Amino acid sequence: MMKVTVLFFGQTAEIAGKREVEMLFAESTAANVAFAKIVEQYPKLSENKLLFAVNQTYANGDEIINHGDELAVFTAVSGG
Amino acid sequence: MMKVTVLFFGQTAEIAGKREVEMLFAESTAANVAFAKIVEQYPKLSENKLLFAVNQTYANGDEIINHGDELAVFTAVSGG
Amino acid sequence: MKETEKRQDFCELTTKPLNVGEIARRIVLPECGATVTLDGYVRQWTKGRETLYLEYEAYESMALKEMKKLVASVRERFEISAIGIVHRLGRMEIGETSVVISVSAPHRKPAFEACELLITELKRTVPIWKKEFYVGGEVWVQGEQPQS
Amino acid sequence: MKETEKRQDFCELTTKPLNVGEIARRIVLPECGATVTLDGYVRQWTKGRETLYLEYEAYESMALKEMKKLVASVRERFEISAIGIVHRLGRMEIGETSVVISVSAPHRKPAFEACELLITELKRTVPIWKKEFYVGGEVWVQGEQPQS
Repeated sequence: MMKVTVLFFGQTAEIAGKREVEMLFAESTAANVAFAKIVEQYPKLSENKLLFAVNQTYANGDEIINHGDELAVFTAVSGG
Repeated sequence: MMKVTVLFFGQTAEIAGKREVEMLFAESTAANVAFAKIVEQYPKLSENKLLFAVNQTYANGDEIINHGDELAVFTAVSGG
Repeated sequence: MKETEKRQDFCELTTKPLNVGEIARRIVLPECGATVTLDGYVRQWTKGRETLYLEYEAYESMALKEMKKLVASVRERFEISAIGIVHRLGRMEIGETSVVISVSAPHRKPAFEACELLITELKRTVPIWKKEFYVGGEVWVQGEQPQS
Repeated sequence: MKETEKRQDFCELTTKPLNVGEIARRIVLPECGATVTLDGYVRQWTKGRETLYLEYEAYESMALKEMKKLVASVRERFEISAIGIVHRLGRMEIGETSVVISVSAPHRKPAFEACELLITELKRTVPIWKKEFYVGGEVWVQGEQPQS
Protein backbone atom coordinates (compact mmCIF):
# COMPACT_ATOMS: atom_id res chain seq x y z
CA MET A 1 0.00 0.00 0.00
CA MET A 2 1.05 3.61 -0.67
CA LYS A 3 0.36 6.59 1.50
CA VAL A 4 -0.80 9.83 -0.14
CA THR A 5 -1.88 13.19 1.21
CA VAL A 6 -5.32 14.44 0.18
CA LEU A 7 -6.03 18.17 0.40
CA PHE A 8 -9.38 19.97 0.48
CA PHE A 9 -10.02 23.67 -0.06
CA GLY A 10 -12.92 26.07 0.29
CA GLN A 11 -16.19 24.26 -0.12
CA THR A 12 -14.65 20.78 -0.18
CA ALA A 13 -12.80 21.52 3.07
CA GLU A 14 -16.11 22.52 4.66
CA ILE A 15 -17.79 19.34 3.41
CA ALA A 16 -14.95 17.04 4.46
CA GLY A 17 -14.66 18.85 7.76
CA LYS A 18 -10.89 18.96 7.30
CA ARG A 19 -8.27 20.43 5.04
CA GLU A 20 -5.96 17.44 4.86
CA VAL A 21 -6.09 13.67 5.31
CA GLU A 22 -3.76 10.79 4.64
CA MET A 23 -5.09 7.84 2.66
CA LEU A 24 -3.73 4.47 1.59
CA PHE A 25 -4.01 3.11 -1.94
CA ALA A 26 -2.77 -0.02 -3.66
CA GLU A 27 0.30 0.31 -5.86
CA SER A 28 -0.38 1.50 -9.43
CA THR A 29 -3.76 2.99 -8.57
CA ALA A 30 -4.93 5.39 -11.27
CA ALA A 31 -5.92 8.91 -10.24
CA ASN A 32 -9.58 8.49 -11.21
CA VAL A 33 -9.82 5.39 -8.99
CA ALA A 34 -8.20 7.22 -6.11
CA PHE A 35 -10.49 10.23 -6.49
CA ALA A 36 -13.56 7.97 -6.66
CA LYS A 37 -12.48 6.44 -3.33
CA ILE A 38 -12.02 9.87 -1.77
CA VAL A 39 -15.50 10.95 -2.86
CA GLU A 40 -16.89 7.66 -1.53
CA GLN A 41 -15.43 8.53 1.85
CA TYR A 42 -17.01 12.01 1.83
CA PRO A 43 -20.17 11.42 -0.22
CA LYS A 44 -21.48 14.96 0.10
CA LEU A 45 -18.57 16.05 -2.09
CA SER A 46 -20.36 14.55 -5.07
CA GLU A 47 -23.11 17.17 -4.81
CA ASN A 48 -20.64 19.58 -6.42
CA LYS A 49 -18.83 19.54 -9.70
CA LEU A 50 -15.31 18.62 -8.60
CA LEU A 51 -11.84 19.29 -9.88
CA PHE A 52 -8.87 17.09 -9.04
CA ALA A 53 -5.15 17.70 -8.91
CA VAL A 54 -2.14 15.42 -8.53
CA ASN A 55 1.04 17.07 -7.27
CA GLN A 56 -0.26 20.62 -7.89
CA THR A 57 -1.32 19.88 -11.47
CA TYR A 58 -4.84 19.41 -12.81
CA ALA A 59 -5.43 15.67 -13.20
CA ASN A 60 -7.04 14.05 -16.21
CA GLY A 61 -7.58 10.81 -14.25
CA ASP A 62 -5.09 8.63 -16.11
CA GLU A 63 -2.17 9.49 -13.81
CA ILE A 64 -0.70 6.62 -11.81
CA ILE A 65 -0.50 7.58 -8.16
CA ASN A 66 2.81 7.16 -6.35
CA HIS A 67 3.69 6.91 -2.69
CA GLY A 68 3.94 10.41 -1.19
CA ASP A 69 1.87 12.11 -3.87
CA GLU A 70 -0.24 15.11 -3.01
CA LEU A 71 -3.83 14.84 -4.25
CA ALA A 72 -6.35 17.64 -4.05
CA VAL A 73 -10.12 17.85 -4.47
CA PHE A 74 -11.86 21.18 -4.97
CA THR A 75 -14.73 22.98 -6.68
CA ALA A 76 -14.46 25.36 -9.64
CA VAL A 77 -12.03 28.13 -8.79
CA SER A 78 -13.30 31.68 -8.14
CA GLY A 79 -10.26 33.88 -7.62
CA GLY A 80 -9.69 37.29 -9.11
CA MET B 1 -11.79 95.43 -38.27
CA MET B 2 -11.80 92.78 -35.55
CA LYS B 3 -8.92 91.83 -33.34
CA VAL B 4 -8.24 88.14 -32.67
CA THR B 5 -5.55 86.25 -30.79
CA VAL B 6 -3.58 83.64 -32.70
CA LEU B 7 -1.78 80.93 -30.75
CA PHE B 8 1.05 78.65 -31.84
CA PHE B 9 2.27 75.49 -30.14
CA GLY B 10 5.18 73.11 -30.46
CA GLN B 11 6.52 73.11 -33.99
CA THR B 12 4.36 76.02 -35.18
CA ALA B 13 5.58 78.13 -32.24
CA GLU B 14 9.16 77.40 -33.27
CA ILE B 15 8.42 78.32 -36.88
CA ALA B 16 6.53 81.51 -36.03
CA GLY B 17 9.14 82.42 -33.45
CA LYS B 18 6.38 83.21 -31.00
CA ARG B 19 3.57 81.56 -29.13
CA GLU B 20 0.96 84.29 -29.52
CA VAL B 21 0.18 87.19 -31.84
CA GLU B 22 -2.74 89.55 -32.32
CA MET B 23 -4.13 89.97 -35.82
CA LEU B 24 -6.81 92.11 -37.43
CA PHE B 25 -9.45 90.75 -39.79
CA ALA B 26 -12.43 92.26 -41.56
CA GLU B 27 -15.88 91.59 -40.06
CA SER B 28 -17.46 88.26 -41.09
CA THR B 29 -14.19 86.70 -42.12
CA ALA B 30 -14.47 82.91 -42.41
CA ALA B 31 -12.00 80.78 -40.48
CA ASN B 32 -10.37 79.32 -43.59
CA VAL B 33 -9.68 82.81 -44.90
CA ALA B 34 -8.22 83.86 -41.55
CA PHE B 35 -6.03 80.76 -41.36
CA ALA B 36 -4.81 81.30 -44.93
CA LYS B 37 -3.73 84.84 -43.93
CA ILE B 38 -1.91 83.53 -40.88
CA VAL B 39 0.00 80.99 -42.96
CA GLU B 40 0.80 83.73 -45.52
CA GLN B 41 2.40 85.72 -42.71
CA TYR B 42 4.50 82.73 -41.58
CA PRO B 43 5.04 80.87 -44.88
CA LYS B 44 7.24 78.16 -43.40
CA LEU B 45 4.16 76.93 -41.53
CA SER B 46 2.85 75.51 -44.82
CA GLU B 47 5.70 72.98 -44.91
CA ASN B 48 3.71 71.04 -42.33
CA LYS B 49 0.26 69.54 -42.32
CA LEU B 50 -1.61 71.99 -40.10
CA LEU B 51 -4.57 71.80 -37.78
CA PHE B 52 -6.64 74.80 -36.84
CA ALA B 53 -8.85 75.64 -33.89
CA VAL B 54 -11.27 78.44 -33.15
CA ASN B 55 -12.01 79.05 -29.48
CA GLN B 56 -10.46 75.76 -28.35
CA THR B 57 -12.41 73.68 -30.84
CA TYR B 58 -11.14 72.06 -34.05
CA ALA B 59 -12.21 74.27 -36.96
CA ASN B 60 -13.68 73.00 -40.19
CA GLY B 61 -13.02 76.36 -41.89
CA ASP B 62 -16.63 77.52 -42.25
CA GLU B 63 -16.72 79.28 -38.89
CA ILE B 64 -17.24 83.04 -38.96
CA ILE B 65 -14.59 84.74 -36.85
CA ASN B 66 -15.70 87.22 -34.20
CA HIS B 67 -13.86 89.97 -32.40
CA GLY B 68 -11.91 88.55 -29.48
CA ASP B 69 -11.84 84.99 -30.81
CA GLU B 70 -8.90 82.74 -30.01
CA LEU B 71 -7.45 81.02 -33.08
CA ALA B 72 -4.77 78.37 -32.96
CA VAL B 73 -2.48 76.76 -35.53
CA PHE B 74 -0.62 73.56 -34.79
CA THR B 75 0.68 70.30 -36.22
CA ALA B 76 -0.76 66.83 -35.64
CA VAL B 77 -0.91 66.17 -31.91
CA SER B 78 1.47 63.69 -30.30
CA GLY B 79 0.49 63.41 -26.66
CA GLY B 80 0.18 60.24 -24.63
CA MET C 1 17.25 39.74 -24.00
CA LYS C 2 14.38 37.29 -23.57
CA GLU C 3 16.19 35.98 -20.49
CA THR C 4 16.70 39.45 -19.02
CA GLU C 5 13.04 40.19 -19.49
CA LYS C 6 11.87 37.01 -17.87
CA ARG C 7 13.66 37.83 -14.67
CA GLN C 8 11.33 40.80 -14.32
CA ASP C 9 8.17 38.67 -14.16
CA PHE C 10 6.62 37.89 -10.80
CA CYS C 11 3.72 35.88 -9.38
CA GLU C 12 2.93 36.35 -5.72
CA LEU C 13 0.38 35.50 -3.06
CA THR C 14 0.13 37.62 0.06
CA THR C 15 -2.25 38.41 2.90
CA LYS C 16 -1.12 42.05 3.01
CA PRO C 17 -2.96 44.93 1.32
CA LEU C 18 -1.91 45.40 -2.30
CA ASN C 19 -0.42 48.62 -3.64
CA VAL C 20 -1.48 48.77 -7.27
CA GLY C 21 0.92 51.55 -8.22
CA GLU C 22 3.93 49.82 -6.70
CA ILE C 23 3.12 46.59 -8.56
CA ALA C 24 2.58 48.41 -11.87
CA ARG C 25 5.87 50.29 -11.64
CA ARG C 26 7.95 47.17 -10.84
CA ILE C 27 7.78 45.96 -14.45
CA VAL C 28 8.85 49.18 -16.19
CA LEU C 29 11.80 48.33 -18.46
CA PRO C 30 13.96 50.44 -20.81
CA GLU C 31 12.31 49.07 -23.98
CA CYS C 32 8.78 49.68 -22.60
CA GLY C 33 6.47 52.63 -23.08
CA ALA C 34 3.21 51.37 -21.62
CA THR C 35 1.94 49.28 -18.74
CA VAL C 36 -1.65 48.07 -18.55
CA THR C 37 -2.88 47.13 -15.10
CA LEU C 38 -6.01 45.42 -13.89
CA ASP C 39 -6.96 46.23 -10.31
CA GLY C 40 -9.66 43.81 -9.14
CA TYR C 41 -11.36 44.65 -5.84
CA VAL C 42 -14.35 43.91 -3.65
CA ARG C 43 -17.58 45.24 -5.15
CA GLN C 44 -20.20 46.35 -2.64
CA TRP C 45 -23.28 46.15 -4.84
CA THR C 46 -24.16 43.35 -7.26
CA LYS C 47 -27.64 43.56 -8.77
CA GLY C 48 -29.06 45.21 -5.64
CA ARG C 49 -27.46 42.76 -3.22
CA GLU C 50 -24.94 44.13 -0.76
CA THR C 51 -21.68 42.32 -0.14
CA LEU C 52 -20.18 42.92 3.31
CA TYR C 53 -16.75 41.45 2.68
CA LEU C 54 -14.98 38.55 0.96
CA GLU C 55 -12.61 35.88 2.16
CA TYR C 56 -10.15 34.34 -0.26
CA GLU C 57 -8.20 31.14 0.14
CA ALA C 58 -5.82 29.34 -2.19
CA TYR C 59 -4.09 26.07 -2.81
CA GLU C 60 -0.95 28.13 -2.60
CA SER C 61 1.69 25.86 -4.11
CA MET C 62 -0.54 24.93 -7.04
CA ALA C 63 -1.79 28.51 -7.47
CA LEU C 64 1.78 29.75 -7.88
CA LYS C 65 2.51 26.95 -10.34
CA GLU C 66 -0.59 27.75 -12.39
CA MET C 67 0.18 31.48 -12.33
CA LYS C 68 3.68 30.79 -13.65
CA LYS C 69 2.32 28.52 -16.39
CA LEU C 70 -0.13 31.24 -17.33
CA VAL C 71 2.60 33.87 -17.47
CA ALA C 72 4.76 31.61 -19.65
CA SER C 73 1.94 30.87 -22.08
CA VAL C 74 0.78 34.51 -22.40
CA ARG C 75 4.37 35.67 -22.94
CA GLU C 76 4.62 33.40 -25.95
CA ARG C 77 1.59 34.95 -27.60
CA PHE C 78 2.17 38.69 -27.30
CA GLU C 79 4.87 41.30 -27.89
CA ILE C 80 5.18 42.16 -24.22
CA SER C 81 8.12 42.69 -21.89
CA ALA C 82 7.10 41.76 -18.35
CA ILE C 83 4.15 40.48 -16.34
CA GLY C 84 3.43 40.92 -12.64
CA ILE C 85 0.58 39.13 -10.88
CA VAL C 86 -0.19 39.46 -7.19
CA HIS C 87 -3.25 37.92 -5.54
CA ARG C 88 -4.19 38.72 -1.98
CA LEU C 89 -5.63 36.07 0.36
CA GLY C 90 -7.69 36.34 3.53
CA ARG C 91 -10.45 38.79 4.39
CA MET C 92 -10.97 41.83 2.17
CA GLU C 93 -13.28 44.75 2.78
CA ILE C 94 -15.28 46.69 0.17
CA GLY C 95 -13.00 48.41 -2.33
CA GLU C 96 -9.91 46.51 -1.22
CA THR C 97 -7.82 45.02 -4.01
CA SER C 98 -7.84 41.24 -4.33
CA VAL C 99 -5.74 40.95 -7.48
CA VAL C 100 -3.39 43.10 -9.54
CA ILE C 101 -2.19 42.06 -13.00
CA SER C 102 0.27 44.35 -14.77
CA VAL C 103 1.75 43.93 -18.23
CA SER C 104 4.46 46.15 -19.67
CA ALA C 105 5.31 46.37 -23.35
CA PRO C 106 7.05 48.56 -25.92
CA HIS C 107 3.60 49.43 -27.31
CA ARG C 108 0.26 49.39 -25.59
CA LYS C 109 -1.98 47.16 -27.73
CA PRO C 110 -0.47 43.77 -26.84
CA ALA C 111 -0.29 44.87 -23.19
CA PHE C 112 -4.08 45.41 -23.18
CA GLU C 113 -4.69 42.06 -24.84
CA ALA C 114 -2.31 40.14 -22.59
CA CYS C 115 -3.65 41.73 -19.40
CA GLU C 116 -7.24 40.88 -20.31
CA LEU C 117 -6.33 37.31 -21.21
CA LEU C 118 -4.35 36.90 -17.97
CA ILE C 119 -7.25 37.86 -15.72
CA THR C 120 -9.70 35.71 -17.71
CA GLU C 121 -7.42 32.69 -17.44
CA LEU C 122 -6.48 33.36 -13.82
CA LYS C 123 -10.16 33.28 -12.88
CA ARG C 124 -10.60 30.04 -14.78
CA THR C 125 -7.52 28.05 -13.77
CA VAL C 126 -5.69 29.33 -10.69
CA PRO C 127 -6.88 27.46 -7.57
CA ILE C 128 -8.16 30.33 -5.46
CA TRP C 129 -11.65 30.51 -3.98
CA LYS C 130 -13.69 33.30 -2.48
CA LYS C 131 -16.51 33.23 -0.01
CA GLU C 132 -18.92 36.10 -0.05
CA PHE C 133 -20.38 37.40 3.21
CA TYR C 134 -23.60 39.36 2.78
CA VAL C 135 -26.36 40.53 5.11
CA GLY C 136 -27.88 37.31 6.43
CA GLY C 137 -25.58 34.77 4.88
CA GLU C 138 -22.41 33.57 3.25
CA VAL C 139 -21.72 31.60 0.12
CA TRP C 140 -18.77 30.12 -1.74
CA VAL C 141 -18.72 31.95 -5.04
CA GLN C 142 -19.12 29.49 -7.90
CA GLY C 143 -16.45 29.81 -10.54
CA GLU C 144 -16.33 28.63 -14.09
CA GLN C 145 -15.13 25.16 -14.94
CA PRO C 146 -11.69 24.98 -16.55
CA GLN C 147 -11.62 22.99 -19.76
CA SER C 148 -8.47 20.92 -19.73
CA MET D 1 -26.99 57.60 -10.41
CA LYS D 2 -25.53 58.72 -13.74
CA GLU D 3 -25.05 62.14 -12.16
CA THR D 4 -23.38 60.73 -9.05
CA GLU D 5 -21.00 58.76 -11.22
CA LYS D 6 -20.12 61.67 -13.43
CA ARG D 7 -18.89 63.68 -10.47
CA GLN D 8 -16.18 61.04 -10.06
CA ASP D 9 -14.63 61.65 -13.48
CA PHE D 10 -11.56 63.83 -13.79
CA CYS D 11 -9.30 65.25 -16.50
CA GLU D 12 -6.14 66.99 -15.39
CA LEU D 13 -2.90 68.47 -16.68
CA THR D 14 0.05 68.86 -14.34
CA THR D 15 3.79 69.37 -14.42
CA LYS D 16 4.27 67.23 -11.31
CA PRO D 17 5.25 63.54 -11.34
CA LEU D 18 2.24 61.24 -11.68
CA ASN D 19 1.35 58.59 -9.11
CA VAL D 20 -0.36 55.85 -11.09
CA GLY D 21 -1.73 54.03 -8.04
CA GLU D 22 -3.24 57.17 -6.54
CA ILE D 23 -4.98 58.01 -9.81
CA ALA D 24 -6.29 54.45 -10.25
CA ARG D 25 -7.72 54.30 -6.74
CA ARG D 26 -9.53 57.67 -7.01
CA ILE D 27 -12.25 56.18 -9.23
CA VAL D 28 -13.15 53.14 -7.11
CA LEU D 29 -16.92 53.24 -6.48
CA PRO D 30 -19.28 50.94 -4.54
CA GLU D 31 -20.76 49.37 -7.69
CA CYS D 32 -17.31 48.71 -9.18
CA GLY D 33 -15.17 45.59 -9.07
CA ALA D 34 -12.42 46.40 -11.55
CA THR D 35 -10.25 49.28 -12.68
CA VAL D 36 -8.13 49.13 -15.81
CA THR D 37 -5.26 51.58 -15.98
CA LEU D 38 -2.92 52.57 -18.74
CA ASP D 39 0.41 53.98 -17.56
CA GLY D 40 2.23 55.58 -20.49
CA TYR D 41 5.86 56.53 -19.91
CA VAL D 42 9.08 57.51 -21.60
CA ARG D 43 10.63 54.61 -23.50
CA GLN D 44 14.42 54.58 -23.66
CA TRP D 45 14.90 52.36 -26.69
CA THR D 46 12.95 52.53 -29.95
CA LYS D 47 14.31 50.32 -32.72
CA GLY D 48 17.88 50.72 -31.53
CA ARG D 49 17.70 54.48 -31.08
CA GLU D 50 18.13 55.87 -27.59
CA THR D 51 15.84 58.57 -26.30
CA LEU D 52 17.36 60.81 -23.62
CA TYR D 53 14.20 62.53 -22.44
CA LEU D 54 10.95 64.03 -23.72
CA GLU D 55 9.36 67.43 -23.36
CA TYR D 56 5.59 67.76 -23.55
CA GLU D 57 3.57 70.88 -24.10
CA ALA D 58 -0.18 71.43 -24.48
CA TYR D 59 -2.77 73.91 -25.61
CA GLU D 60 -4.04 73.55 -22.09
CA SER D 61 -7.54 75.04 -22.28
CA MET D 62 -8.34 73.14 -25.48
CA ALA D 63 -6.68 69.94 -24.22
CA LEU D 64 -8.93 69.92 -21.16
CA LYS D 65 -11.97 70.58 -23.33
CA GLU D 66 -11.05 67.73 -25.69
CA MET D 67 -10.35 65.38 -22.79
CA LYS D 68 -13.78 66.14 -21.33
CA LYS D 69 -15.46 65.57 -24.70
CA LEU D 70 -13.62 62.28 -25.01
CA VAL D 71 -14.69 61.19 -21.53
CA ALA D 72 -18.32 62.08 -22.30
CA SER D 73 -18.33 60.18 -25.58
CA VAL D 74 -16.63 57.06 -24.19
CA ARG D 75 -19.00 57.02 -21.21
CA GLU D 76 -21.94 56.79 -23.58
CA ARG D 77 -20.58 53.69 -25.27
CA PHE D 78 -19.57 51.42 -22.38
CA GLU D 79 -20.94 50.05 -19.12
CA ILE D 80 -18.38 51.85 -17.02
CA SER D 81 -18.57 53.88 -13.83
CA ALA D 82 -15.79 56.46 -13.80
CA ILE D 83 -12.87 57.72 -15.86
CA GLY D 84 -9.74 59.52 -14.72
CA ILE D 85 -7.22 61.01 -17.14
CA VAL D 86 -4.10 62.88 -16.08
CA HIS D 87 -1.44 64.04 -18.53
CA ARG D 88 1.85 65.43 -17.36
CA LEU D 89 3.56 68.34 -19.14
CA GLY D 90 7.18 69.53 -19.21
CA ARG D 91 10.34 67.47 -19.22
CA MET D 92 10.14 63.76 -18.46
CA GLU D 93 13.02 61.34 -17.96
CA ILE D 94 13.18 57.68 -19.06
CA GLY D 95 10.51 55.60 -17.34
CA GLU D 96 8.61 58.63 -16.02
CA THR D 97 4.88 58.55 -16.58
CA SER D 98 3.47 61.03 -19.11
CA VAL D 99 -0.16 59.89 -19.03
CA VAL D 100 -2.42 57.81 -16.83
CA ILE D 101 -5.89 56.72 -17.95
CA SER D 102 -8.01 54.75 -15.47
CA VAL D 103 -11.47 53.33 -16.01
CA SER D 104 -13.55 51.70 -13.28
CA ALA D 105 -16.57 49.48 -13.93
CA PRO D 106 -18.76 46.85 -12.32
CA HIS D 107 -17.15 44.27 -14.63
CA ARG D 108 -13.76 44.33 -16.29
CA LYS D 109 -14.45 43.85 -20.00
CA PRO D 110 -15.91 47.29 -20.79
CA ALA D 111 -13.20 48.87 -18.64
CA PHE D 112 -10.52 47.31 -20.86
CA GLU D 113 -12.29 48.43 -24.03
CA ALA D 114 -12.95 51.96 -22.79
CA CYS D 115 -9.39 52.44 -21.51
CA GLU D 116 -7.90 51.34 -24.83
CA LEU D 117 -10.24 53.59 -26.81
CA LEU D 118 -9.47 56.55 -24.53
CA ILE D 119 -5.72 56.37 -25.06
CA THR D 120 -6.12 55.87 -28.82
CA GLU D 121 -8.40 58.90 -29.09
CA LEU D 122 -6.36 61.01 -26.69
CA LYS D 123 -3.30 60.52 -28.91
CA ARG D 124 -5.35 61.47 -31.95
CA THR D 125 -7.32 64.48 -30.75
CA VAL D 126 -6.03 66.10 -27.55
CA PRO D 127 -3.71 69.03 -28.39
CA ILE D 128 -0.53 67.94 -26.65
CA TRP D 129 2.85 67.66 -28.37
CA LYS D 130 6.09 65.98 -27.45
CA LYS D 131 9.62 66.71 -28.47
CA GLU D 132 12.10 63.90 -28.32
CA PHE D 133 15.69 64.57 -27.29
CA TYR D 134 18.14 61.90 -28.40
CA VAL D 135 21.90 61.67 -28.68
CA GLY D 136 22.81 64.28 -31.28
CA GLY D 137 19.46 65.87 -31.88
CA GLU D 138 15.86 66.68 -31.08
CA VAL D 139 12.64 66.30 -33.01
CA TRP D 140 8.96 67.12 -32.61
CA VAL D 141 7.27 63.75 -32.67
CA GLN D 142 4.82 63.56 -35.55
CA GLY D 143 1.34 62.49 -34.51
CA GLU D 144 -1.54 61.12 -36.48
CA GLN D 145 -3.99 63.41 -38.18
CA PRO D 146 -7.42 63.59 -36.55
CA GLN D 147 -10.28 62.97 -38.95
CA SER D 148 -13.03 65.44 -38.16
